[in-house]
Amino acid sequence: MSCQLASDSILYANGIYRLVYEIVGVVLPCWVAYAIAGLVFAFILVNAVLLGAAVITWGERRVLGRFQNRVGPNRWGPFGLFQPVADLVKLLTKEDLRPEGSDRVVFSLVPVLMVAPLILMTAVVPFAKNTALASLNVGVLFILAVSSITSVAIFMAGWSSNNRYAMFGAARAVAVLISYEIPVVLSLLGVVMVAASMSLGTIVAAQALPFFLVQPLAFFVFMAGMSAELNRSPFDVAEAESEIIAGYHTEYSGVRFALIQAAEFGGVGVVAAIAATLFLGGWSGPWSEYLGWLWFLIKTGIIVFLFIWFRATYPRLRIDQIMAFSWKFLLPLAMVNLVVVTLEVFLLRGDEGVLTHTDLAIMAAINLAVTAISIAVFGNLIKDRVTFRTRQPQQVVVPGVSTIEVS
Amino acid sequence: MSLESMLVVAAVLFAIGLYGALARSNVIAVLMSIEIMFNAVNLTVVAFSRYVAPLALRQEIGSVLTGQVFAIFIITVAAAEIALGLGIVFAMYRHTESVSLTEANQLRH
Amino acid sequence: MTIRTEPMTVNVGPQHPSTHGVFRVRITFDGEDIVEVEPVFGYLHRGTEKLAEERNYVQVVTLTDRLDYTSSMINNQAYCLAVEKLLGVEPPPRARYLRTLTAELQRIASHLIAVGFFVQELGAFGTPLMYGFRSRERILELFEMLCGARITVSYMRPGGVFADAPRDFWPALNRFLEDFEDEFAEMEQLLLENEILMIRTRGVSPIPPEVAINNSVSGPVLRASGVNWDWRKQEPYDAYDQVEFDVPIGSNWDNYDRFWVRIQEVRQSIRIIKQCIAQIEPGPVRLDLPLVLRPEAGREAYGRVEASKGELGFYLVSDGGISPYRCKIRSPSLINLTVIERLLVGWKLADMIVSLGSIDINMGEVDR
Amino acid sequence: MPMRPLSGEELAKAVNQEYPGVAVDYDEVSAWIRPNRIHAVAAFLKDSPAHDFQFLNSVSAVDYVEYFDLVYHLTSLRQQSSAVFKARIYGREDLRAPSVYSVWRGADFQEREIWDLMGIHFEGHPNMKRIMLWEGFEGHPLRKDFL
Amino acid sequence: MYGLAMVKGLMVTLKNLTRKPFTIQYPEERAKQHPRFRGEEFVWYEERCTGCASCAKYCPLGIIKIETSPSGSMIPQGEKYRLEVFDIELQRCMFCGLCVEACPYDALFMGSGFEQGQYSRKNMVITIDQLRNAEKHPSTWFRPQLEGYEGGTDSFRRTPTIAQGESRFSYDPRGGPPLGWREVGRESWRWHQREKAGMRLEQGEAVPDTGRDELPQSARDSDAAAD
Amino acid sequence: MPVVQDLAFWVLSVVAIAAALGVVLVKDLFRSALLLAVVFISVAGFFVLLSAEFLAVVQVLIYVGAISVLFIFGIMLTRNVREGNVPNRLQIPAVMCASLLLVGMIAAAINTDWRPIPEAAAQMVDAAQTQSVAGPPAGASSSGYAEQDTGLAELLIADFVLPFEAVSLLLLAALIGGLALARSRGS
Repeated sequence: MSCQLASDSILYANGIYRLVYEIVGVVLPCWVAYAIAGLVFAFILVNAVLLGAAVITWGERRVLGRFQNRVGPNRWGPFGLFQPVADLVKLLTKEDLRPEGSDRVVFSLVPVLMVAPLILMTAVVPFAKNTALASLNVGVLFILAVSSITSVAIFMAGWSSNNRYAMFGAARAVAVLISYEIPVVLSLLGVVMVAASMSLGTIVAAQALPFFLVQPLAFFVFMAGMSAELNRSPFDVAEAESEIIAGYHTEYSGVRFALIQAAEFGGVGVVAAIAATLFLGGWSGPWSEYLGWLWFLIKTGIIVFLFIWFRATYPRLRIDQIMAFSWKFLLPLAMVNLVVVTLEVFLLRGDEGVLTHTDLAIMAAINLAVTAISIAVFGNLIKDRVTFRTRQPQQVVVPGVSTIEVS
Repeated sequence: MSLESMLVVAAVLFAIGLYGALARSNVIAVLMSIEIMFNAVNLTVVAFSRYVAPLALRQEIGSVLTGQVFAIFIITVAAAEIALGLGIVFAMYRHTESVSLTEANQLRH
Repeated sequence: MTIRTEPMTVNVGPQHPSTHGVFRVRITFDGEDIVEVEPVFGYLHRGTEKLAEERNYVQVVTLTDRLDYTSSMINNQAYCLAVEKLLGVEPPPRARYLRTLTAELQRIASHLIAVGFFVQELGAFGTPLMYGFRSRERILELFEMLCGARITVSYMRPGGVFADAPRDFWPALNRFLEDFEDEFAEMEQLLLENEILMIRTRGVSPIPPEVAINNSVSGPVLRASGVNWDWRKQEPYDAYDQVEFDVPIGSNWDNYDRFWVRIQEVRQSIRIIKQCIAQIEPGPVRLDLPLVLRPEAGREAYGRVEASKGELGFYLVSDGGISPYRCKIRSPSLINLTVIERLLVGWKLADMIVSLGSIDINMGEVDR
Repeated sequence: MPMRPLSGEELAKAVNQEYPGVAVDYDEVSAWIRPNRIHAVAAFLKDSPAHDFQFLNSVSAVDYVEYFDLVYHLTSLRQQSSAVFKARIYGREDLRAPSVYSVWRGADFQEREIWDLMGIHFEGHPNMKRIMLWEGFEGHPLRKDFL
Repeated sequence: MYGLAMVKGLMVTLKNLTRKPFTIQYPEERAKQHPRFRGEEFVWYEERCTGCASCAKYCPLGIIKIETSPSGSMIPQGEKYRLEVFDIELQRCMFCGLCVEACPYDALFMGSGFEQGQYSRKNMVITIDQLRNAEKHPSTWFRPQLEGYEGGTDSFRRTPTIAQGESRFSYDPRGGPPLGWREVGRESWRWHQREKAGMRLEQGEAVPDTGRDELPQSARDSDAAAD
Repeated sequence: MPVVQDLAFWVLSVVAIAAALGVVLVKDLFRSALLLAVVFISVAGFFVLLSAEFLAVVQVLIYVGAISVLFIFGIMLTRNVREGNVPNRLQIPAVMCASLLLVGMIAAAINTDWRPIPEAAAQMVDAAQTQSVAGPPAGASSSGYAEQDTGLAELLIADFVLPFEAVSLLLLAALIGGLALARSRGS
């Protein structure tokens, strides 16, 4: 007895899944095969996310170390590669603390709720040709929807910890998440419009020219918005350790902390993967039939490196400035991008409704100019708002001392 | 799973929401109950759209998705309602330091 | 959305990542706005003044190392100046130059830490701090070369310094100065015009000059408030009357100016060090004083220097014995904290940390 | 331009001109004034344009067993001069002195510290609490008879 | 344009990414240690010690405990005392080196080590036996005669290592065989002359240099000339 | 797979009803807001079962991501959580009202002859609903059925353009109203 997936199933396009399903289906009933194949793929995804998180913790600490002229962790294993293992062992052996007066159930649920959306998000990302668990036709929307669950989890963490720093962190995190959702969604609309699909597989296929060239503005907005949603510098107010200790996860320790940390760094990995898929062309590249995963990994790595680089360089903005940055700078930029892309798609699209390579190149040229101009214009607009009016110098003058003053 | 079972679930949700909306004194709790009722209605609309209406509608306007369009409208209205509702709650809290409906007996403060 | 919330009181510190040691502020917040501030000290109180009454005059030098451990050379200098005033002696010129030079090196080290932590508290993840530490490390190495210790130097003695610099010191110092200018230029490039830093610090927590003076604020904080007052200029001690330098002052009185003044002072310190190297002459470095000093009974002296944090004064009273009868330490960190209420109230939580960083306190000195 | 330290004699004369009989003694560097007039003298020294001591460097207390000396180091930024005045308080128990908090805010923590460590209570200080040690600590550790 | 400084900042960090780290990996690599380093194991030469306890008196913390008894030897010079106890309570030591400064006979030196962590407080006391038996690698702190040593025995290694190749003549406390008591001290006739490091009684006896001039005569040479 | 679907349906129903009961009965207002999020998610699950994936995703995005968070924000800012969810005096009338309605609705739902479309047509509707949202999935050949159908977007801006604009206006009004309400009187 053998099982066949229906060709219109969302799982049909997934090569690995189909393979497992058909092999298991030879010996077992179809619904068991269905479950087993699903479990196999879930296993892969969970491990991809958690292992990715581990590698990113290591990589971030190493690279950050080099940015700061240090070495970074280098004791465990070659180049310190086993450092995450050591960290994990240490965290697992720690006492499991729960603050007094905390909401027991909610407090314990949070780490799971932080990790789960990430794994769900990974489900629609194609690692190579035909490897996404489900090539959902609403893939982009699905990612946005699932990632919004995180805000509830953060609120739960902040609330149940019974700690004021955690509460501050949660309020800040949620405020940031809500405000940055909008520019990110608008920037993704442009991508969806050019690719004419919300499925990530189709978007990768549509990138004859990578979209970060076609829509640099959308790429910029997406990266800025995502570093805010991930609480990465310079938008890391939610866990600004110099202000509110660790924000919403101040009270977490041991294995719960490990999970939250895994969610943070896994989040970087997942977002980098999504950005690589949406803007850098995903697995496409030379010999992508065989080396697709390599291109994908390299592109993801580039995005992760960008995140680390920003973190190494920039101080943090204040919460109200972050909000202003989102509403007064990123949102108009995203709208400009949306309008421009809409017009271009409307004008350039041929009769069969497809954008050719040349069309994309023309769009890239126009959009580059639009990006430069609009960033300059809006940058100068908010500049007046954020810079401080210089007061008339008024000082106690002591004669006979040569001084220099702030320009 | 059938249309009837779906409708029964929706009815139960609606009734729970109604009870909550009537019996709670906290404004936010009332708003939450109203959201449950909205969701129950959405469920019914989508279920009808899936099981009953599509063929007839398709002949009329060429799509099977009409029910979903209604659901989308309901979601939008619910979002607007919550934004306004919570705005009113905050305004009320600011003036009376209370979110109890029984104490909100004045149109102006 | 401005929603009035109930004020809540938060203990910031004594264990908080950015209160510069065991400093505790009890802050009442309304939302994220600060409405009330109450500093609480004493977690590091070691009774230095009492200890000084039981040590002889030279032994107290070791105590001064531990006041502001980021600028122990300058503490040594202040104390030694006070004792010399008490004794009525003058150290030999080479010792004065060596003191000036080491004090300026220490000022650079201290300001590098101050700037580094200031930016760290703005949220830069350690990078400027590490660049600061990189240069500071070189300075500490010079100190080790000079006196065998990096932090708790105990280099100076009443009547001079304990020993001349070793031969290796001078070429090493020259090389350090060469490298440091590049490294520091890099740091300036990274920070000085950074927009994020600007919008975070410009216009935040200004202290007008009259408030600063009334609150006895001193040092870079006072100068950032637009008062060009520098004890090195006003009351030159050691070799400061021999060297030329400018006093940077701020015109907006805000956090950025405090940061900027420190950056500029590092530049001026380099200038001073170079002049010292050019001017220093061979000669003795320590007066022939007995190991156990006995100043005349009834004398008193107030010796002060412009330390990296502000005016550091030692008020010594002698009763003719081998140890000071009273040793009052006027520590700049504690007194600069007087403005804390003016500095913080009305600003946000995030600004509070930065403002605290901008006055650059050191708990070893606040609590003594 | 170097600082010009005001000699004790000059200071005593100036104070006595304004408040006759308040300055009771002087030596080369400092003048002693009556402790109950500290606040008035401080306000005078700060506000009179001839002296203009806007900047209070430090407030110290010295325990001489029979009496305590309060020492005020002042600086005038505009005049580039400095001055020291002292006040002598006799006794060991229940010592009181007027606070200069309202004249120079900079005295805030220093006066609290003196109360904490030396046990001189400053009247008129809005927050006269211990600063280094905890409330309820027995005695004042910087006194000579403590331990 | 707005945002330019942020790009500049990115370039600075990128430049530093390509640099070598300035930190070193401690147990394998060690920072350069300078001869004056005030290390924690004290170096004590019993032959020079008279048991006067100047060090104990001068210690700000009073952590040196000395007990002596008359030995009956060297009566003409004024009876040498026998040291029975010479305990240094290391856990409270702050390595200020004032004991070394106080020693009039060059008998006590700072050491050069810094790795004597112990698990119990009892072990943190350096006893007289440990001091006697320890390898003697004295620090040059407050001992100028060790600093400018030129030529001499093999125990004074010429080390080009200190401060990246600058030191040509300094003795390196971390290397070479231990120093005996004859090698470290000044001549006995100068003991009471209260000439300490840097405290030259007469001008011009030795010329401290500023790095610009030729290297001056070493302390050793001036000693020889005085002889 | 009808078995799986039935199983999913029963699980979802139990979860949804239990969570909804929790929302109205639990005393801690914060927890009841969290349970409300659970209700929303299970309703999204129902949508998936009804092959309205787009709606399911929108449900999660808007209800869980925005509305629950707004509720939690509101609860946090008004700060009367522990005592918060007290019932008022209308307890008994409310129960009676709700149960009467429930009985009526269930009776209507069961007794009415809904004349559902045949099973084969229902599967085609499934496919059409899935595919007309955002085009056919990658790699799968689109069935002939969906191609004749108008997609959701076209429906919204063609047939239902008037309600669509009305809703946009409503949202704008709500936005302005919310701003006006939340703005403090002084500023």
